[in-house]
Amino acid sequence: MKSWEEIRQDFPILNVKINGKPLIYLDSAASSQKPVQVLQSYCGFCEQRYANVHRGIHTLGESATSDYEAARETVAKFVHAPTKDGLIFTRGTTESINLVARSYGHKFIKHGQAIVLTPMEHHANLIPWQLVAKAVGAELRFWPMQEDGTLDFEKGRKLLDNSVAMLCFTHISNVLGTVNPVREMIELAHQVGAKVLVDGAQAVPHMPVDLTELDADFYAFSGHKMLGPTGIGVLWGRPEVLNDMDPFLTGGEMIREVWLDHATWNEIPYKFEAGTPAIAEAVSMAAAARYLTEIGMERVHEHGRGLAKQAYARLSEIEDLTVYGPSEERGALATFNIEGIHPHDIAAILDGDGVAIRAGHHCAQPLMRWLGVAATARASFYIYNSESDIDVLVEAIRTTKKVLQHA
Amino acid sequence: MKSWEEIRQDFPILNVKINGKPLIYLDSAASSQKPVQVLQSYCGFCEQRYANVHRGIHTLGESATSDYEAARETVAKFVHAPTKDGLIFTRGTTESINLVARSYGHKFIKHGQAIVLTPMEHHANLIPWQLVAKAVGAELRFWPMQEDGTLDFEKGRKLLDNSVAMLCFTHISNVLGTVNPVREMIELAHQVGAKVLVDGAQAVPHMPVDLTELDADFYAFSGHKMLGPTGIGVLWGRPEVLNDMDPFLTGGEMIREVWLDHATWNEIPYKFEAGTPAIAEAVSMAAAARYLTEIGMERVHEHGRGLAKQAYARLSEIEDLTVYGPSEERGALATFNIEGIHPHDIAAILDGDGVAIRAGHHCAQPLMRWLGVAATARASFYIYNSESDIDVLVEAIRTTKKVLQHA
Amino acid sequence: MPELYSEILLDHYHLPRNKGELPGETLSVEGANPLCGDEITLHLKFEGDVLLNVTFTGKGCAISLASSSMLTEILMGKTITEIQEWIERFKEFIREGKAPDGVDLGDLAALAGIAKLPVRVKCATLPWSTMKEAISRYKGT
Amino acid sequence: MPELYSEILLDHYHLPRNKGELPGETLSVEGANPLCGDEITLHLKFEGDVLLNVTFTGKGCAISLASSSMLTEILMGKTITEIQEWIERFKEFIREGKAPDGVDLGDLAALAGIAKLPVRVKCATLPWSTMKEAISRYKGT
Ligand SMILES: Cc1ncc(COP(=O)(O)O)c(C=O)c1O
Ligand SMILES: Cc1ncc(COP(=O)(O)O)c(C=O)c1O
Repeated sequence: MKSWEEIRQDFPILNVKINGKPLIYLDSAASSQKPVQVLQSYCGFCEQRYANVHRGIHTLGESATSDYEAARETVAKFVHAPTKDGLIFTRGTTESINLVARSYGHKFIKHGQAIVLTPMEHHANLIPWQLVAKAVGAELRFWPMQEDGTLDFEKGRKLLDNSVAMLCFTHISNVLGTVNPVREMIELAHQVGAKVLVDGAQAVPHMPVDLTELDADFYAFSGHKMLGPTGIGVLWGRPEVLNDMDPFLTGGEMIREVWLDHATWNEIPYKFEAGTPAIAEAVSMAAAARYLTEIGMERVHEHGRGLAKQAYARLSEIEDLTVYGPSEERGALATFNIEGIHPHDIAAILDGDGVAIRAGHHCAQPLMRWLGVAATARASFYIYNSESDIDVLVEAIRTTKKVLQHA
Repeated sequence: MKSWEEIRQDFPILNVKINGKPLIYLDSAASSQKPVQVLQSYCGFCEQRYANVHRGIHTLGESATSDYEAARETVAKFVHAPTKDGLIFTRGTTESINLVARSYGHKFIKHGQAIVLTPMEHHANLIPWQLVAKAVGAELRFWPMQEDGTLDFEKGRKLLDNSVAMLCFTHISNVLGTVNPVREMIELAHQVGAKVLVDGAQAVPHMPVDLTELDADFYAFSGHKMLGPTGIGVLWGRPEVLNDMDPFLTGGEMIREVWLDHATWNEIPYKFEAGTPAIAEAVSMAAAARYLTEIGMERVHEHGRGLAKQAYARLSEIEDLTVYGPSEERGALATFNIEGIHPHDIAAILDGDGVAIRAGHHCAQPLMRWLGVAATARASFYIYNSESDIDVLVEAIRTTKKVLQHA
Repeated sequence: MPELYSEILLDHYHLPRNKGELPGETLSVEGANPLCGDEITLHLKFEGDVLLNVTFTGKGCAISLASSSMLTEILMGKTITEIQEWIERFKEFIREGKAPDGVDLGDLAALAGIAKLPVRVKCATLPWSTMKEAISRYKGT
Repeated sequence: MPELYSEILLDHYHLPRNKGELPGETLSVEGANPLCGDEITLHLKFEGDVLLNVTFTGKGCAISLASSSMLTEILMGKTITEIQEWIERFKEFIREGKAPDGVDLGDLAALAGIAKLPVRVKCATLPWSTMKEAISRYKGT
């Protein structure tokens, strides 16, 4: 079994010096770094097996096609998808959700129906639904939260009546770290006949996800947050539902027959993969899935949970510092503010010590308003982080306070 | 100045043996191979400067953002775009055209207006317009072709009346090799107040393209056909027009302010780049542009033209073989059929000799019908091909004929 | 020469068995593969449960034509149950790249390489899926 | 400590000049940077062409607050033409990362590092673009 120290050595970027200091990368919730195994998969594929997919009758066309389809299978297995036919490669979570909003939402959500969201959604799982609601005349409802940033089940349950067409929510909040009870929520939604989309961008990288058990109708995630490349992500959709949907982008590969004035569509998943896909990216996203599987997602989960718990505790001890979200059972991150200091200044001064955190609204402006702040600072963790990173973080925050807090 | 032989050595995949024979890759019109310089740019960026873009206040966030924005500038310069603000990174030509069809077409093309296309369009520049036409009640018109596969100007001119909202056509046909007179066509369209979209997927990799001079309103191309990575492409749009358009995908980065029930949009180009973009892909697409610039696009153009001309001549000499498209002034490819032999069999048997060509409808089924065939075989060339590749091709075709032609 | 284009395959391609119309046919069914442009029509003459005669017409690549030719040889004279068994056997064969245990595929064995060539699988399969369609139509009448 | 957080900058941050309301102001203009949550209001008192007094209120990061403080010191007592020159100078300075030839920027020079930090440029610029808006509103009245 690879030790955490050995795992760290797989990440070349950790050797980079920031302002003369070792890099402490605490921004994996925005995007993760990539191990050599993923980069080697990318280059190896391009150097030996590359061509366009699906139509090449030559050897490279066949090797590229079989690698691309094998990647689909690997990634489907990684999230225990009931079938790989429902696994569509997209650019990322954002495109995945937009696909559902357009191809399912515009077609099947009717005037007067409701779409239920939560106030902790990333903009990617909010704005597409605002536009669907506006276009079809549907209502947006928000499942209320409790003080600690978890969902209020009593109140939420009441929102779910027969007028609800769809429930869309994040598996793990990228700000609060809240882990939503996906299985229960899906069951409630299915009881009233609503379809469910889960934004898994922050979950798939950090915990075992079993789509067969969760029973979501749609599940979205990104490659770049799970050690994979940018430019690739996934929408998994229930095949029966995907079959009924209209295409999203149109062009090559998603067609069956084309005449000058009309066309017919290919079967799923190809119907939703118009044009040349992100071939090398899919192949190395699968390499990232294999890398994580080798470590073991249970172990990855344990590690992230441990760091998050410790960070929550250590940061909470600092005077004038508020940590947001639930104290127990949280995603691998800690979001906070320091009285009287703008988060941008925290991030900038921490950077002087080599510590990379994120500051801003984290693409969750409505949640910032709910928290009553303009912005927050967030430290997020992954497999290449260790407890000693939290030591450096805490020390650097103390320096920041000394420099910036008014006397 | 790098010799063609030195250039070949930049492409690791050319060392791969296919069925024991050296690879002769004649499928660059489907997708090009990638030089080490591009792969090194990809990995170097991921190993030293990677983070998510646009919001990071830490050093890596800043280096990634500045590399990504520098990539935008490099690619904009590569096609002499009047401004880089109009340069939107997409997944590829297909997404670029879909963006225009949805965000411009659905908003601005009105019932009773016409969209003019040509019969040589790739499905990517046909189906999106079929759907716009159907949705808004517009008419599709097709600019007729002459026998040799060039556009008939007399007839085309008559199609362009005041009811035309948009003219959409390919710069270079991926089947016929026809190079359309873009400048003249745009002028004609602008005279009747129509907007113009040019599909530059086959042009940008092979010839100097000057968007300032061409004066197109929209111009689309892909990274993977110009030595760059998959998962990245470009839509250039005239800023005034882009400003008036609705967003395409929605989510992070493309917003300005977000409330629970509505949102406002960021400025261009960000308004059209929702979610985490294909960051590393943009950076190495720029590396591909730099690589091509170093060789010199005039020289690249000359080389491709020379090979296409020679291929046309040599293939035409073969009995029972028909080459399609104009004999002069053609893109770097030759599409053909052999009497009585299915193109799939040609491709499969050529592969036995290490020669990779494409066979099928090339995502241009209506054009296949116009040619009166179900499919064609296509040899396409790029900077790593040489005249001796044509020798091998011709020889392999002779073998194919011997094996498959009926006595 | 790629392995796939074996002597047996080329023999069926150059000298197709049972090619042509079938006067007095019970029914004919067209199968098409629009992505390749292959179009194969099977002509069938049944007597009760037995396929007395089968021929094919159409155009396509060497793989689909040879596969059609082989199909006619194998299925000629078979009962519907036997034909259905053969269709399943063929599917498994194409998926696995080797004959199901204990089955002698005869000339069909020449198509073994197809399993590695996903793009060509549909060419080999075309006459067989057309046959499946034909059986269900015949049984429906 | 990052270079940007120089002593001069921190001095303006901790002891902002001209911070507070301005009784008898001619006009006040709010500038906001929604991505950061910075909100700065400039309060201005003009007499004809001359900016007699300027103060600021609001919240923001150290960069936007220090930049606001510096702005008030520099522009206090200047004519509209001079102010417009300073706005242009500031823009060039931020873009190039160094003072325009022959110009002494005083404390503003402490912001030179911003040019390398695209994400923070808007923080430094906020009070200056608010000033530009203020001038055009004042001239419009
Ligand atoms: C002329 C033309 N247009 C559009 C496309 C589609 O490009 P992509 O698949 O990269 O989206 C292609 C390439 O297949 C093409 O040749
Ligand atoms: C919860 C959540 N949803 C969606 C996204 C959007 O993902 P992407 O930018 O990869 O499309 C993110 C990441 O920023 C996220 O954290």
